[in-house]
Amino acid sequence: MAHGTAAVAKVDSPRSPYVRRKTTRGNYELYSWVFMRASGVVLLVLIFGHLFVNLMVGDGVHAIDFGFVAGKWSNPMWQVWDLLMLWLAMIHGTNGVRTIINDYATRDLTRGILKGLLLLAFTVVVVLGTLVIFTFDPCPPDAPAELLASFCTA
Amino acid sequence: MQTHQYDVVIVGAGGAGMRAALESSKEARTAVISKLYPTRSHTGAAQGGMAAALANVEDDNWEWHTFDTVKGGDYLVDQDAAEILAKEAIESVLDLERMGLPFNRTPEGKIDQRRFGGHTRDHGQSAVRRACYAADRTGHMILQTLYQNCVKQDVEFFNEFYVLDLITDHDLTTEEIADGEEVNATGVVAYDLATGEIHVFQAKAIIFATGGAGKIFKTTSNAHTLTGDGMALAYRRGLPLEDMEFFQFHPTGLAGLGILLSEAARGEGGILRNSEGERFMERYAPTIKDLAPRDIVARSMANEVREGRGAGPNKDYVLLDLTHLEPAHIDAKLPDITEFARTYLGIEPYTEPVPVYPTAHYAMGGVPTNIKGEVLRDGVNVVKGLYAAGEVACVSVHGSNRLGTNSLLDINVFGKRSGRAAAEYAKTASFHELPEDPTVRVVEQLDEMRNRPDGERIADIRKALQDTMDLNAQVFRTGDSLNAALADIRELQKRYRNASVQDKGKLFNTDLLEAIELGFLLDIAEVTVVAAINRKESRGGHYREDFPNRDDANYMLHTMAYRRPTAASDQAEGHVEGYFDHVEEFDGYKVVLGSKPVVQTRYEPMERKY
Amino acid sequence: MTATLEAAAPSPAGEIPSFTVTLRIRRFNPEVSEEATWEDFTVEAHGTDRILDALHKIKWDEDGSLTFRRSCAHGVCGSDAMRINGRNRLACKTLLKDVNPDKPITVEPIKGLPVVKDLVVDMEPFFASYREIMPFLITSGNEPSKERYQSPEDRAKFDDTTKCILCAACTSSCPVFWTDGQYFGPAAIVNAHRFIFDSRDEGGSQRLEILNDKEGVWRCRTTFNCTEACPRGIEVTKAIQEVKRAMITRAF
Amino acid sequence: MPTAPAGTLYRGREGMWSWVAHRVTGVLIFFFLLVHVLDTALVRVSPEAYNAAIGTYQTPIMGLGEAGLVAAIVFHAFNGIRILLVDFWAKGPKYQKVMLWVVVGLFVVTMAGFLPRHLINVFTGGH
Ligand SMILES: Cc1cc2nc3c(=O)[nH]c(=O)nc-3n(C[C@H](O)[C@H](O)[C@H](O)COP(=O)(O)OP(=O)(O)OC[C@H]3O[C@@H](n4cnc5c(N)ncnc54)[C@H](O)[C@@H]3O)c2cc1C
Ligand code: HEM
Ligand code: SF4
Ligand code: F3S
Ligand code: FES
Repeated sequence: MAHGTAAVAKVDSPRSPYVRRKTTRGNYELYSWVFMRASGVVLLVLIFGHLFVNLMVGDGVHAIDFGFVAGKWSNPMWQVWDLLMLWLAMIHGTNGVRTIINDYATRDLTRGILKGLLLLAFTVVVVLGTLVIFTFDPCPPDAPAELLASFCTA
Repeated sequence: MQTHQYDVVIVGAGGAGMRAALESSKEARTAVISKLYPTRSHTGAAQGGMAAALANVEDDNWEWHTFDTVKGGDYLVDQDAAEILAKEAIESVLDLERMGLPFNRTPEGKIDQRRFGGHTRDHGQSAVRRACYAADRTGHMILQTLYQNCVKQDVEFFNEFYVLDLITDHDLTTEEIADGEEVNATGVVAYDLATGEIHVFQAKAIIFATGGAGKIFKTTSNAHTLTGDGMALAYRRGLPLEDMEFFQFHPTGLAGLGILLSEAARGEGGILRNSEGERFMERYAPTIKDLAPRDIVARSMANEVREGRGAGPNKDYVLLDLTHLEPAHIDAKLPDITEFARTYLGIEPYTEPVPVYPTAHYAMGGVPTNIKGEVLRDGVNVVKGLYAAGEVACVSVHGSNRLGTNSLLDINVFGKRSGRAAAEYAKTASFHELPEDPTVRVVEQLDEMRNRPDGERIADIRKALQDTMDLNAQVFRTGDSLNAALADIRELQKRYRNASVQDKGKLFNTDLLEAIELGFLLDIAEVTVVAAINRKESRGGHYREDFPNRDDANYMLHTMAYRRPTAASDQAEGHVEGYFDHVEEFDGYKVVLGSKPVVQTRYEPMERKY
Repeated sequence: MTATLEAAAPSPAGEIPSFTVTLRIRRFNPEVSEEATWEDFTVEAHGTDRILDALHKIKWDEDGSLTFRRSCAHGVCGSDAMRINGRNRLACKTLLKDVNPDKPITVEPIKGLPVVKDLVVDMEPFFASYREIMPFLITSGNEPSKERYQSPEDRAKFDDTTKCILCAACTSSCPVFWTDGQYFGPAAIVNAHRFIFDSRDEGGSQRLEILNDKEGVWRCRTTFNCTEACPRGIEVTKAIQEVKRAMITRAF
Repeated sequence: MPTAPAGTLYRGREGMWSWVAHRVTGVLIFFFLLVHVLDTALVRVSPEAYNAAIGTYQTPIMGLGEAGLVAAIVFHAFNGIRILLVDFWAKGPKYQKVMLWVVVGLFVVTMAGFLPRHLINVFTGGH
């Protein structure tokens, strides 16, 4: 066109036609949203109970040692409690972190890598934690007696 | 440069443009070009309502509506058009309801209606509830609903494209064209704001729906973008403008700011008071008081102020009193406008009266069309393939003063009609050849403005124009004041030729476009004043203190203003010895006034009393 | 001219003294430089002046190249959403005296949409999301020859969301949208709400389906920035929550 | 990359800051949880190993950290309830700010109950 001016660089058309990258419909996000809330409520009870017993009753942190843990896990109620807490907290937390990754990692590759790492951490921790709770022996036979709970009378 | 080809091109995406698009895009390949995103159009600012004699809450019929429209327009209304307006009103409201418009509802679930100025039952007996509404954002809901349906129909939009020229196959400004000879509109030239690129749209049919020109005044309810583009483009290409002297001043603008407080405020029971607390409208319009037509109320207010009964420290406004209404009622029916009072003046309308003063509001005149929406090139002949609808057009349903709620109606009824007519025409017509280089004029104009090194600022000229128009061509006019305005405008036209812009770029150069728009404003102000000087009577929105009475014997005619080269003949179509043979010479062109008879069907002009 | 015409130019209620304010504006013009810069302008202002008036003063009297959108100048067209002192507002609805004119007032384009020039952003992505949620009445069957009836109570259910002027103040205030431009954003959800809760509409479940997307309503973290930013006073977050609840009711 | 002077920080209000805090506390707890499960797993290795690990929790520095963690959990939990109310209670969005102040109030009360005891345990109690 003849009406060129002093304008400097040629600039791309600023109004890009815009298309959504892809549509993903389905109830996945819905369930995860509901789960966050449901698990939150349950966790509230579980965690507060956990903290109260561990930190507030008796001597607080100083009371925690192998014996204390063993004492708790010899009771099936606490076993279920902690197991549930482990699972719920891990799923809740992992899902939360997944959201955060979605928010801040805009490139597909970064998103993928971070989510991979997250999944790995989740699996390791949950599997390990579950195994520990289930295979835990409160009175390991070869341990010094003073470290064990009082009910481990050899 | 890019070239596009469409069956129908619609210029303007306000109510009128989109209503037309909904019709034409069903039948023909349609593009809508708009300098704003459609939902930014000023139709969205309309508040009060849209008239239709639905008789949902009170006895009513379209004949009463016709009568009110004719009387409200001080009998300068073309009555055939007014009949169509009132009759098709009902269908257009129902159309909108079907498209999804969320009207307020009566307890039975029907569309609710309310009172509005000048709308009466049985030929002026008492005020009638005729305005269909959605709180005080009726225009907003119309605009949104129309846009929504355009999305549904996949209408093609070119947003932030400024149409800067109309292309016809004859040069109407210079050629003498015989009666009945075919003149065709062939396309438009547009400027893409975002890139600065020029686009040519070739079309079989073109609809102008560019809205009003309120920015020729300083105090106005109109948007910054209402600069009369469509009117000016047609006018510059030799088409006439009709009845430009009639500009409506809305009584209740926020004092000093011009932001509109809808007539609905009075429809819902608001009362105008002077500094003494007197309900002064009782003196001026004993029957319908505050709900008299706008010209009467605006004049009464201005009169109170000049007789010293204005309120405020400078006694320069009157008060709109809503304090006797229930806050809940105000919230339900008038939420937006009460918020304007709060936001902009810090006034709480529940407890304090709101300062108001007339504000320039609506151009009754515009591009003349017939009832199909076809644009006239003189008193009788049309330009083939060119249509206009909405505020830019003058089918003359509003005559010399528009009734509140009749404009939203106008854009729907005539938007629809012109859309249909254009699509219909495009089906049989073929494309017409475009000139060799259709963009020269636009490119020249833009380059000149952009490249002029250092000149006067656009804003200073615009301000001077608006000041003189407010001072000299507002509610009260005299021959002297109008001549003063004209002298100012001439001076400003000269200054404009040496004005320059600071932004020299291509990208989103709003500085440049404001300059172009000022050119439109100057031209529109010029015809407005010339036509006002010529009309030596008072009628509707045009009030001459030196000629305070209506003069049907000499002026029961529409004004038709043409812009012509100085060499052209001084006679225009409808030239009437003594009354419509006014010619005003400018540097390089002249304005020639002719006339067009008013269509009368059944209502004889009477004295207008309320 | 008659002397009485003098009165035709009213001044604002009460005489308000003028004061000076400094606007610190974020400038960007890709034709000149790839970098955005801050620029200060000082203007004279009056009590009823809005940010838009100050911007106009700058554009008209000082620097014509200052670029921003505007039209109606009273908060109904949605053209001039921008970030004023860190928050999204309409320039034409923000009085200078209400944003502490003693310190420089910062004015920036809204966040999350590509900046075209100065305060102008590319609105296409915003409108694209709006168009995706089918923002129109969907009905089937025979059209009534008169209007459809709707009770005032049914009408009231979506009244709030009909007020939207598509200004994008909400969407561009949303922390999720800033970092994830694919999020539909509150404005699109508000406009979906307007139809989902309209008793005349039959397309509700289609719209819910669309917003059930990964980038749909579940992306909202109830930060309420949208509600705070909405110049029309729409309870945006509330509308979003109503849509979420409608989806849950539908799913279970 | 052009280094443009940054835009200003968005001045969100209660809603935005509570969300930031919720997010930060959530991530904090998550990472703590990873570590916590790993150290607890030491009970499977041997009582000595576990006690050695847990011993580090009993230093004053860790004790303070633990106080922080509890604070995070308490805030996250109470604010989580607020979010739930915003989500499911029709008037929630309207009262979200009030509820945030309630959360803050409850947080202060809870911490006031917990901190003195905990800190006493950390600094004085023990073996
Ligand atoms: C504050 C206010 C309140 C009102 N209230 C009422 C009421 O209650 N009832 C009633 O009946 N009437 C009312 N009116 C009048 C009525 O709203 C208008 O007359 C009507 O909306 C005009 O519609 P339109 O489609 O002709 O123009 P607009 O809605 O103004 O649209 C003009 C369109 O043209 C485009 N355009 C302009 N120039 C160009 C160009 N050069 N190139 C490309 N595009 C261009 C614009 O982008 C815009 O899309 C009110 C008016 C105002 C100002
Ligand atoms: C104590 C009880 C808890 C409650 C009531 C609770 C509640 C919630 C709720 C309702 C959400 C959803 C927020 C939203 O969608 O905007 C959430 C998010 C989150 N929670 Fe929890 N939670 C609790 C415990 C935990 C624990 C133990 C962890 C760590 C493992 C955790 C980590 C997270 C994370 C990372 C998020 C995502 C934050 C975000 O997206 O901004 N929460 N929490
Ligand atoms: S919801 Fe409010 S902020 Fe958002 S686009 Fe609509 S009017 Fe603007
Ligand atoms: S700001 Fe965004 S996170 Fe939700 S509440 Fe509003 S959409
Ligand atoms: S200019 Fe229309 S909303 Fe501000």
